Amino acid sequence: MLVHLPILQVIVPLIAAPTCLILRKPKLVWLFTLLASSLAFVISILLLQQVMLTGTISYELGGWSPPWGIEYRIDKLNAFIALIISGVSTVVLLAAQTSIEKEIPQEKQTLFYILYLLSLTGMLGILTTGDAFNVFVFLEISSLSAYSLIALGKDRRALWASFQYLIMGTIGATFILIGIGLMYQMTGTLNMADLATRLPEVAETRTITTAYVFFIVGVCLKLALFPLHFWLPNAYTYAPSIVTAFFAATSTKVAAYLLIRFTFSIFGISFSFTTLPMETLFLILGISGIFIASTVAIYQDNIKHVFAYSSVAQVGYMIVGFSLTTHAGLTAMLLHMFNHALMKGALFLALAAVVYRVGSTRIADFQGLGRQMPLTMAAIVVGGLSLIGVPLTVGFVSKWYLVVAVIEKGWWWLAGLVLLGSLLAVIYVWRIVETAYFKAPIAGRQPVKEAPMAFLVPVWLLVSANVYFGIDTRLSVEIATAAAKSLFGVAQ
Amino acid sequence: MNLSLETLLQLCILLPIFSTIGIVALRRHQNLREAVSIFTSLFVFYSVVSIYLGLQTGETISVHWLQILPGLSVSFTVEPLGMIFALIASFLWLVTITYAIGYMRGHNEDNQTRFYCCFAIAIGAVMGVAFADNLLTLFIFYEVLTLSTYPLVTHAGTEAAKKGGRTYLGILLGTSIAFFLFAILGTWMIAGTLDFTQGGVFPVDVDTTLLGVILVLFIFGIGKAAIMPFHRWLPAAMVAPTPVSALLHAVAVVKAGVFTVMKVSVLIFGIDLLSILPTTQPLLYLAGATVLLASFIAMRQDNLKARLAYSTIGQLGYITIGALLASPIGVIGGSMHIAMHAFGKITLFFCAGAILVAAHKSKVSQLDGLGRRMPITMAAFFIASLGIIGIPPAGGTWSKWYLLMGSMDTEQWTILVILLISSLLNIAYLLPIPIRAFLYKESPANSALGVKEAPLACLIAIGITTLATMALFIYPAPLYELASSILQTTSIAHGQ
Amino acid sequence: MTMILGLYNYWIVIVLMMIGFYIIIAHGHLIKKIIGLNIFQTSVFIFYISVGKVEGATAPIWQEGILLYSNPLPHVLILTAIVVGIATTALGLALIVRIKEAYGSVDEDEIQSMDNQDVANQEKEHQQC
Amino acid sequence: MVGIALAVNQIKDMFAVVMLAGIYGLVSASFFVAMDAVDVAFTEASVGAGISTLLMLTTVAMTGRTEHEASHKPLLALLVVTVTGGLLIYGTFDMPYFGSADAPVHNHVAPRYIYDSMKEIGVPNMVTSVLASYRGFDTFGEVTVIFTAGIGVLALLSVVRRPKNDAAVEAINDSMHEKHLVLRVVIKTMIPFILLYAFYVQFHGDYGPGGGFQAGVIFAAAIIMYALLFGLSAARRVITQPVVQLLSALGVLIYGSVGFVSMLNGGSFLDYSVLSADPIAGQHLGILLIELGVGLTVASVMIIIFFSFSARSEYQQAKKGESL
Repeated sequence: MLVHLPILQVIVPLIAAPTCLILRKPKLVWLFTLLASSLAFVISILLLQQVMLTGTISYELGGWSPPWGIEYRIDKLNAFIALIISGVSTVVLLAAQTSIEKEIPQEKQTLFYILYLLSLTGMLGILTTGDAFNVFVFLEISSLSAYSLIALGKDRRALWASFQYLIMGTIGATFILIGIGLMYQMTGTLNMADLATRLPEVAETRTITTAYVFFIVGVCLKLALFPLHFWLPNAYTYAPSIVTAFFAATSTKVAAYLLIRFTFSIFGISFSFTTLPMETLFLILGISGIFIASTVAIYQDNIKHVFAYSSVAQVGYMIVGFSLTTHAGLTAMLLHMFNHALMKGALFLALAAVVYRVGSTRIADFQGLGRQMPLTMAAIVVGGLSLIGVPLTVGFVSKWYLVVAVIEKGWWWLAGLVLLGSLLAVIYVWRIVETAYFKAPIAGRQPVKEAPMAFLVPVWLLVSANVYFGIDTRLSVEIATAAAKSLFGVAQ
Repeated sequence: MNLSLETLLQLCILLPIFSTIGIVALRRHQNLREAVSIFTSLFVFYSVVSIYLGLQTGETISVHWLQILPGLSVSFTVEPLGMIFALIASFLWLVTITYAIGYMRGHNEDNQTRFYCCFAIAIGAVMGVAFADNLLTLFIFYEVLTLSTYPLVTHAGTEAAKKGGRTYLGILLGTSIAFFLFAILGTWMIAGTLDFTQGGVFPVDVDTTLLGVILVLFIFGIGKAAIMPFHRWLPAAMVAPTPVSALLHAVAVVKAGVFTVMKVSVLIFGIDLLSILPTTQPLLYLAGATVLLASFIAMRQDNLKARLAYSTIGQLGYITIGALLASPIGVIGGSMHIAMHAFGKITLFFCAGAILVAAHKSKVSQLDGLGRRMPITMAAFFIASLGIIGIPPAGGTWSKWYLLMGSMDTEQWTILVILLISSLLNIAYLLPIPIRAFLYKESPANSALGVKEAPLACLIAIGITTLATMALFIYPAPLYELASSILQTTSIAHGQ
Repeated sequence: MTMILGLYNYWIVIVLMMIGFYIIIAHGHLIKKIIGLNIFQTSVFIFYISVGKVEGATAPIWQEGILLYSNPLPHVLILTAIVVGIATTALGLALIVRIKEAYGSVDEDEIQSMDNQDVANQEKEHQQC
Repeated sequence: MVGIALAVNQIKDMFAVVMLAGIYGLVSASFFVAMDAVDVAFTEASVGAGISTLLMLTTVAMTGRTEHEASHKPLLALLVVTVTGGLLIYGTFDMPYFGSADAPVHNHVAPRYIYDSMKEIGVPNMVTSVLASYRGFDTFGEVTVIFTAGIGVLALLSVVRRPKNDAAVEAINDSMHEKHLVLRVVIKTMIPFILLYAFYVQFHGDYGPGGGFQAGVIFAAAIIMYALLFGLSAARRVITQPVVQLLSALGVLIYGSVGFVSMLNGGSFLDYSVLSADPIAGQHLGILLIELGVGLTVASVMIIIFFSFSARSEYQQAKKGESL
């Protein structure tokens, strides 16, 4: 069965989804979902080990050799990200049942889990496939399920947010479709590896340039790269808390993966960065994203909004790393993708706990929680510190690598900017800490109890991951470096 | 107990941090909780002393924990400068904690458990800073220190306290991330190592302007050294309870700052390189300016603690000058002043606290004639002031003396003048207080409420520190040897 | 000239796409947005199909004696894409129905303003408490 | 077509707009025929002109007909659009000309599909063989997408408690139905034939245009017609919600299990040739099964979607009734 791991990675959650519909009983479905997700997690671990040892794995679907058939292609990069995603999804699911009980009506819970599985499937599908059009198909699976998941939020604004996301997302997807179409037209193939070999001949044509631009714009819409981020904050804020925790940690990562994959492996550095001035553009967008989004975050009254905007800012950091187009830069980006998943997962899950107890995430309602929900708040503090980039947290590691990469490039000014950016984080994180710890609880509100174990366990799992990988960076760094190296190997 | 020195070294750092568990666990029983704190402090002091003795016998003590980033690890080693800092800190912490217990109970403050926890973590962090073997380790504990002292500053939880806390955290965390970390990264990229090395780490052929910039980043980035314009946090932190101020000013925070400055200038740049950097001179003047300005402002403060705060800023300037003079004697003077000022200033704060507890006075103008009612306190205050000013019979004399020597043999006449002037200023803003207390006539209002001498716990603490100040005048030898050995000791083997 | 003959087809497609695209962004009515989306996508489909067309070839269904077929691959892709399209449409419309229920309107601006209203209300609430 | 599109842009009456959109679908379908894409045309006709129009009409009925004056920043939009369009036009300049046989598209991957599929898979309709076998996984994904949509719509629209005054709704329906007595008879007689046709399309997909998807749509169409005329509850009596949901899931599962079986038989996922001793037969079998799965899911999802919509509208009416 080991041979089939690549496909199982995707098929397991996919098949699990309809099965849930047969099981019906929410509690049962939850357990089943959890099982499927953790199975996917295990598979991703095995895959990563295999890839680290033996190098890229190729799997021919339907027994048709590529480029005629669809190929699954696992290399260090996507194995790494698949690991992140399936891992986070599993941890988040631990808390799902408790949180959903409160936030979603009984008869819709089963549907919720199905959609959750489907979006997981979609993301994993995007990651593992080696076929450009297949990417589009699975992109749509994940998006459609995402829209409906977000629309399940209690507040009516969830509907509107979801609709905006649907429009934006579909435009993005169509752009991607156009991009793929143009590539296909010029090369006659859809297989990524094959594309990579055949593109250089036609790289000079205006058509390919257009293809690249369209594809990238589409991806950036999904990535919520500033200034294409409008849909993100509301979507994250009004979605059910669990969904937010899941997406905040994963969905942007997938988009980022597509960006890397197509820029480095398929179009190749020489094209992306010499024919087109992409790096400069990305650099500007990244930096402005960091500053503007962080500044906006400071003025939000809903903590979910705060962290949503901070996510946009964090994407900025990744893009800065990306735009360096050096090995170090890419490593920093990948590392930050991993670390950011840990931070945001922990933070939003903690918020989910707050919603569970307090029923709101408005900053005003955080008064006095420091004493009433000590463990949850402590988690938020650690996550916040990680966001700021304080030593002994993963945030520090990302910052370190990013700045080192920047300085290596000789751009001292940029290094300064990146560090200044994290000062903004200090402000918006500290607003929360202050309200939680140094304000008396709201008069008239009956004292809030600490969140139930169902939350505390996964939250603290993620928090301790934040600290652990902040201290013992061997694993994450090694993989990220290897992945980056392999990408440059492909590119040259 | 016959633990190896390495173990003791690690325990200095870990024990306080783990003691928090005990403190939280015992939050219901005051006495036990305090007992834990006391025991911890005793043990830390014990181990530091035994490490000191070990160092005397010429042992090299270093511990290597784990590698955070390739080529960068958390590791510790003992060298004279750190030794000085550790000795002062652990000793004074012991005193402070006893004082604090008396004070906190006297005021029966709430959130005491949180208070003692943060106190413990803070001292652990200080030990980490003192024994850090490389900049990364130092930086980590530097930040831990900032974060753990923040709740102490905002302890009262009032609007004012929160505002103070915001300034405190904002400046310290801000500067450390924006400048200090930046400087560290720069050093890493240029020198390829962050280990403290005798004579500095930078290769000879590096462009000095670049290094100059990095030096500036360091000096500004180490906000704890309170070089203007980044000194605002210190007065802002005055909202904290007195023991905390004592901790901030004498034991932990500011000393960690100047200590870091010392370390950076001696063991990262190395005084030879330092003396030729283009930015050293301007920074020197900046420090000088800080000294003068701070003294002037101090004179115009009526609030006792605020006055002491600004005086601290001034004194820190001295130490920075000592470091930047880039001459052996300067370094000796500076590092001796770390100790001298510590004892002097902590005494002053204890006195201020005692006055607050016993007489509920916080303004200089209210102290007329208080000396008759609180003789011991005021006497101590007088001696400590002498220490800060640098007149016998207090230890401050020596450190100031070496600083003057240092500025002479580097022909920094301006600095020399500044130092002299500012000593006069010190007299001008410190001595009036005891004078008012002893010679002025007591206002009827004061005599109305029969003020008594401060509670015993406080008096003991005050007594100890005062005696220490004088002792340092009479036996400066051991301190001097440590200080002078800073430059001779060959660097300890790194990163094994 | 040959260029125009060779490319006019694509140009028409592009014009169609852009009209659809314009409808999406410029119109406030949600259903119209969805329709715009449809037009946009459909024209992309047409583009794909035209890519697959071979002059003088027949539909790719194997028959004796015929050698020149159009390229089946784009057809397959578009079959899939159409399905995706209808899926999106259905979901979008379902959302619209719910939005209408929740907001009593299907006009972008109105909804947006109501949204901001919601935020304002919340603020009021918490000032009261 | 440009005309239609522009009209859609201009007209404010939603009803008309939707109709136009439907026509647009039809026209593009004929376009597809002209370009030899018969299957696509078939699908586009049934979807673009059929289902989606129907859904839109339902929605319009539920949300009101007219559009407000677009109080928007058309200038900005225009700018964006022109930029994008300009870029695309720019992109066309290096394209191989329309219909030219020597374009890379026709010379790299496609030839194998065209010339070898007959002996590799033995299905004359190359589209089917590519769709179901060479790129079978795409189709699996496609089925999943449909399934997702079904679940999503369900999650959005499913009505919890049947409205209390169910009778009222019934009454409305019945009264409505009395009117179209003739129509009802006609349809009733037609439905079997439509269903039959659906099955034909389902299984004839290998030889002519058609296949699981189209069949599913047609099948659904029949049921929907029935529902339209005999009222939702009547239709529900014929096919109950749980059953439909089960079927939709079943479709996906069938598809998946085909893949698994081929795995167990030592092939890779969805490798039909290992399903039986003779690869060609295996391919046939596999394609047959997965087309069945596709048909099942598509049909049941379509029904689910339609039911949810109309159930919702009944629910709304009922609510109105209560509030009055």
